[in-house]
Amino acid sequence: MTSTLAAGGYAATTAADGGVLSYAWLMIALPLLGAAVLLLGGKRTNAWGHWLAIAAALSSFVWAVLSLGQLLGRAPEERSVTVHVYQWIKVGTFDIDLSLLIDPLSMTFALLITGVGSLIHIYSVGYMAHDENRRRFFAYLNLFVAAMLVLVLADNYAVLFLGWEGVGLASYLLIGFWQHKPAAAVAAKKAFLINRVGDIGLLVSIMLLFTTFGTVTFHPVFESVDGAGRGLMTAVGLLLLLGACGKSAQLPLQAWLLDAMEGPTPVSALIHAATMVTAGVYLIVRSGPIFEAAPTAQLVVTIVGAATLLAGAIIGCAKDDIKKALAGSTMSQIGYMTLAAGLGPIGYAAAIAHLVTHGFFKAGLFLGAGSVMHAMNDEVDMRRYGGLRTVMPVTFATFGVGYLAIIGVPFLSGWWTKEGIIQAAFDSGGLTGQILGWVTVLGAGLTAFYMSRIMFLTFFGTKRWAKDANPHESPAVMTVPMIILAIGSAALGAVLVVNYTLANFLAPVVGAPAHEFDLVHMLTSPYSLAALVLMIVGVAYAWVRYANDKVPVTAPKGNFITVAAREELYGNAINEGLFMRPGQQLTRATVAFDDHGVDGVVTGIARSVRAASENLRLTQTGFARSYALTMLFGAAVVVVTTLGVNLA
Amino acid sequence: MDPMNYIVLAAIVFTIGAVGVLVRRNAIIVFMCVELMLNACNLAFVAFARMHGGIEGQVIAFFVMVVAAAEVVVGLAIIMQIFRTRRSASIDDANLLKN
Amino acid sequence: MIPLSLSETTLPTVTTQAPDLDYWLLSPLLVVFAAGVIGVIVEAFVPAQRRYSIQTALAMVAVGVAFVLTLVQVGALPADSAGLTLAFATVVVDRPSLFFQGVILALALASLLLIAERRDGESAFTGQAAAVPGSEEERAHVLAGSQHTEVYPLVMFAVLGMQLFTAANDFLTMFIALEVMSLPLYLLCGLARRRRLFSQEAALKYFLLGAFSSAFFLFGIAMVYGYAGAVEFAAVRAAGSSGGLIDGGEPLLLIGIAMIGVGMLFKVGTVPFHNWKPDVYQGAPTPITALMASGTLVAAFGAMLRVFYVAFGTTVAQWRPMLWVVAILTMVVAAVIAVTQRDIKRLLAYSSVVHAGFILTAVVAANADGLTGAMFYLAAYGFTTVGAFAIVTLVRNPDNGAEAGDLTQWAGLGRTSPFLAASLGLFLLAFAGIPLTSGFIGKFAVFEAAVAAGATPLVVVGVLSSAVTAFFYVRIIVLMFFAEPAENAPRVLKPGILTGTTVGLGVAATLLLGILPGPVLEHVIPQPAAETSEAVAAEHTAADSLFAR
Amino acid sequence: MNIVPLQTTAAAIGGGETATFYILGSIVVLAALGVVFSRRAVYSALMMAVVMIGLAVFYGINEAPFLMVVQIVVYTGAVLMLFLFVLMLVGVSSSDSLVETIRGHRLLTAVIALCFLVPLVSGLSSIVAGEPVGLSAGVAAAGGSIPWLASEIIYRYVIAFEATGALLITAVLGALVLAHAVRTKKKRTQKQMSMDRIRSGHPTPLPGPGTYARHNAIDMPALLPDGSVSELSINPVLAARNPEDQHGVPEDMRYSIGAIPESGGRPDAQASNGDEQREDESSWTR
Repeated sequence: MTSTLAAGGYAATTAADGGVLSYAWLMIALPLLGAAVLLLGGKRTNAWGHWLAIAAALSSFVWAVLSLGQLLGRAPEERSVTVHVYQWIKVGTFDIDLSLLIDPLSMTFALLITGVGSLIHIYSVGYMAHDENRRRFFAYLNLFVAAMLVLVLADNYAVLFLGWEGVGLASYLLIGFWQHKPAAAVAAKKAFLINRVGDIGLLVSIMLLFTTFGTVTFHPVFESVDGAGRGLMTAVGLLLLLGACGKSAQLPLQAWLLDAMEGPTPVSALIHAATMVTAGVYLIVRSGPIFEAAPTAQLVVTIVGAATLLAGAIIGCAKDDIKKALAGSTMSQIGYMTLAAGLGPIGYAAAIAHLVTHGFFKAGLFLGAGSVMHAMNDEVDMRRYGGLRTVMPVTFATFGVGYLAIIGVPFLSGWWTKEGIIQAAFDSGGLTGQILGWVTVLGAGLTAFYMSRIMFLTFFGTKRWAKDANPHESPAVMTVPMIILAIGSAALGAVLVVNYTLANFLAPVVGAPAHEFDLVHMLTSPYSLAALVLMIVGVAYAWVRYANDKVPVTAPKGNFITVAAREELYGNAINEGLFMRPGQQLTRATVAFDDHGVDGVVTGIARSVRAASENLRLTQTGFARSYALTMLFGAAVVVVTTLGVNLA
Repeated sequence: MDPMNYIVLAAIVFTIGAVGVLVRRNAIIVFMCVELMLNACNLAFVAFARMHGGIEGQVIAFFVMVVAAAEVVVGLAIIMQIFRTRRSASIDDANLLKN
Repeated sequence: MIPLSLSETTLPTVTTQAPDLDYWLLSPLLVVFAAGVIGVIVEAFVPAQRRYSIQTALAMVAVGVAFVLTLVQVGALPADSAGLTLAFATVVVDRPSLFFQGVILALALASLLLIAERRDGESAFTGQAAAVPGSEEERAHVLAGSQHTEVYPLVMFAVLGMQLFTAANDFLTMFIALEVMSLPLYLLCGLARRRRLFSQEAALKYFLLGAFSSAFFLFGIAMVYGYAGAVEFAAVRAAGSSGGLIDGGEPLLLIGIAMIGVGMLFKVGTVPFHNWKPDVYQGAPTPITALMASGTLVAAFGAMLRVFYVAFGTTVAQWRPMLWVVAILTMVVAAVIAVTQRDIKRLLAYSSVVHAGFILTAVVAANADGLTGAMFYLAAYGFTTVGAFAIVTLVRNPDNGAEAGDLTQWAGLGRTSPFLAASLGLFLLAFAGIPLTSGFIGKFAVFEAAVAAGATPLVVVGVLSSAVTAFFYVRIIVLMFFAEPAENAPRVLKPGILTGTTVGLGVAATLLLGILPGPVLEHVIPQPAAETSEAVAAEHTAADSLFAR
Repeated sequence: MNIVPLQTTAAAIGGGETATFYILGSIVVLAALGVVFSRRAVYSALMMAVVMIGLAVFYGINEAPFLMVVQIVVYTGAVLMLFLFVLMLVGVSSSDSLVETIRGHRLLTAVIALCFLVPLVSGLSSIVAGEPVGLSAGVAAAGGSIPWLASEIIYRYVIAFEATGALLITAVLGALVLAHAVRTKKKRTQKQMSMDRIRSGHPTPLPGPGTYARHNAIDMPALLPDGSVSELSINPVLAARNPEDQHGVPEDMRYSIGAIPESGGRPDAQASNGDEQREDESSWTR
């Protein structure tokens, strides 16, 4: 595969020549400063701390907008700007600068992070109003924004890794924010550990890159990728994918994301929907040239993406906890992006576009879910909701827009970007392309079903509230961000996709779009029609199942699909035999895999390490003679190794 | 006879000393076995010095004796201290610290 | 000042003249030595009440002056020279040795602050070591406020040994330095104020096993001497490439390498020579543990790097397999055992074993990057670990004032003592190698060097092992911040100025070396030329070619 | 290395030396085994002396007369005697028993020691060094082996020599710290003691514990003729250690000296079998 990228913008990296861009590090420094003031200031800052945090996030956003303005003022091929901050590491020949790379890709992310981040900051003022540790919460949020910006603005893998670990740490602090909940502490630890597994991949790949190329800076590495062996690049690619899987909750490292919903809802919206979990997609797109030099790795990326897409959707169908259902959806949507990113240059722009719109509508959905929970005394079980549309009109409306966007109603954001991915998958050609394409189409139908399920269970049907529930609409400080996000969910897709605005903007980094923008083709292609039909089927089926009075308040034995199957038994035996039973098995298997499979492997490893540890620590007998014996054993080993290897 | 025989003898005595460290429980004897090992080293140094015609080996052996003397003082002081506390010079009895 | 040269002939040079020594270059060693000797004289002639202030002042000033002298010497080293040897090439003064000495002195100063800390007149050391624990006599001494100010001269001698250990340029001097370093530490281990049975047991075990290991070290020296006919590193290096004095004498070299390796590996504490570490670290007075965990480790690795890079620099292929085995064993076994440790000092001890394994990967690398990586790692780890042990001294059992080692007692400490818990949290993150702490850069540097040397499997094991270690570091952080305070919650002492300074030093170094390592260390760590070790070795036959700038 | 091949008048290894080596070598090895496997600690020490003297002879054969003397006078005569001294002090105890208490330890030791010894010996015995160069040339040039040795020690290895000084000071300091107990109060003279005794109102010795009781255990106090407990016979050491030890004493009469008033809290009074009551010993048994 030819590297379309190296010829493009990469060669033309220029140093920042003054102006806003030279101070791009302010984008990171401002929220970092906010976090520092809030953490070090202690209780004195309780009164105004959250406003400071919002100011920091907003000013960072403003700086990002100004930087974008200056970037757009340059010719497209000069839009890769390096901002040198300082020399970070210099140990021997190991020399790494802390530099920022301002290019269309990183700016897209920076705007998403600071924009959505600011909105969620504002929302949190209301959501966390009654929490005595609100100041600390905002400090962590600011810390997260700073770390995430380091991740996307880095101009080399080492600094990227710095941000990567930073967001991991901030995420860890935020998931465990409600320390009094043991589940939260466990979830935080789990997230941290599974992410460490991913980090191993990233770290080892960085070392391999450094040893191979003598540098870890993006441009020099990408320029010399062609000279390196394909086997090495495949190894690097797979290791990078491992890192991406950890951070983006892709199979097989997805287990932490659902548990992470123990954190406060704004955290789920910001970190576990809009920004941090997309870091894996960013990593793959950013490392495009490496993956293009390693088709095997690319294929694995698409397989992982496709598998996660389906698995996440099925998990989304099975959860009664509104946040966990949305988390399953997040997995699934990121599966879309990963799949697209694995397709190579034809998929990059589609992946990023979907990432941006997803950031908006999923953040909106989570904030809506938070608003509902806020109203329902932190109840998360959707079976105890129902009929909320009249009580919470604003939430219903904004949630509804997000819902319509994610299921892919034409001309709303989700439709534009998901169509892009479906098209890219079929365009990639060959049998693989066909399979991947149909997976994405099938995913659209599943998305429609589980999202409708959430929608109908929550806002339609009868009221199944707990006795003491007294739902009410949320205050303006919460609804305004939701409204803004809803507007984005409705309109952003068109802005980004029509005439390939975003794709053209990203072209210097990811390559130009393969063909002209053609709305008629988009509307009439058999694949998009198929997706549309499946979507309608999904919605209709969910309507029949959940928009009525028959939803039991407690989940029946097994899970709801058992009941569904039982009811279908009387109505349509063929349907049951052909679709329901295998579907049921698949759902069960997927959910079981999520609950026990990977989890089981993780806990199993943890358990066996612990068991080994308990046994090994018995070697520490306390008898000095036994220690001496081990030493003599060691001496024998050392002597035998040295003599054996050299004289044999 | 080849002078390497001295070295082989040294290796054997060294190993016997090491075994002594492992099997004896009286701390004083254990320590004495360490001295046995040091003596074995000294034999090797002296034999090598003669083989190579340099005196360095003897110099080292001399230093080793001095070091051993200092070590003996410290070691016996520690053993005595333990003995006065526990009324036992068995190193097996000193196993509060474990696992 | 004698420039580097190969050893003289073995023709005897009998002389009655005083040796011509460069006292200026020896001054850091001499200052510390003098402080030790003067300390002994103070013990003999100064009344007991005034000894504490004189001894602490003397020790700290001496270590401080030695540190400054070391810095001055780094500046005064000729830029183009690989380094200088003095006293007939038995001691080397080059950038790595000065770096290690500087780090050792700084760490010793930090540990001295802990050693000197007294609360209501009581230090970490027993008032009267000769008194039986729990006896009337001990009680009388406690009431009389007795204290062992002999601790300070002993620490001075230990520091002297550490300095000399990294600067020795032949195996004899190195052996003596090893003993000078170890003997005072054996004694100091047995002087804890509380839990004296633990402490005495630690001293006994450390002493017996230490003596056992130095016997191996000595036997190795004998074999190498047999092989090369000399014990200077330069001569051993030359013999390594020429084949030695005895035809077919290679087994001598191999056994020598292995046995010297045993001695070295014991001192740095790698599996399976690690057993002493948890027991001794737990039993020894915590300030001494801090000194051992930082200073001794730095000194031992400094010496190890010199032995394996310089003396055995021409026989890398011969010793690499053995260190591979040991490094893998260390990183796997120690990390796994550490998972179920319940005492904070034992946990830190096992953590120190794992870190020794990580640094060993840099030794295996046998290239210039390995050297600088290990140097950075040691400095970073030393300061972090001193800080961590300083915190351990502050958390006490509520009933008897002994340190609260049991980890369950540390639960919820993040709420009752946020600053203390945050500092420890930072140190643990540095141990785990999270970016922006010194631990990350150190780990990256050593692993990168190992990958460059083709030891990628070793690095994979290392990274996996560091993931396992992250598990138990995080467990402590979770315990401190996310768990309810334990029922037998410890009493957290307010850090005094001395302990506070040590903790602050640890925090500052951990952050500074993590965020701004470049400007700080660019001028401190010698930057080796980008040549491979073989190329360098071909250019210089001199002893410390690898340490060349 | 350029070892100048001097005129090799050095003695080739002759038959006499060979014979000596095998005879004396066997003795040394047997004695070394004796050190390890003698039941009695004192026998071990004596076996050690045999090994050392055997080695001293080898030093002599290997042209190291000075070391031979040092080995006998200093090592065997002083260092080893120090060992014996401490052995006598400690006395014979169960720790001398050769019965193994750690399961499998013996077997593992044997296996590992063989794994260590066999490669070592096979590696070493594969080497043929040939005739030794010998020291005679150097000795002749230096004017004697001792001047040669001396100039090496205090001239060439002056740093190591000085460092050895630090080592010896450490040793002295260590012995001082661990073994020398400073008095907390002035030693009482005999005169003071007898005056105190008269003044105490009890010039005669105190009743021994258990004198009139049914038991003569130390934790049973003496009974006065009227059957009450003699307070004077209650052992203050036991009382100080742990009042609970005095089973026979009525609760209210138990001495309780109490905990050591350390500012840090309770003392660490872990198991201690010592009876170091030098100052007080006389006062309660007078």
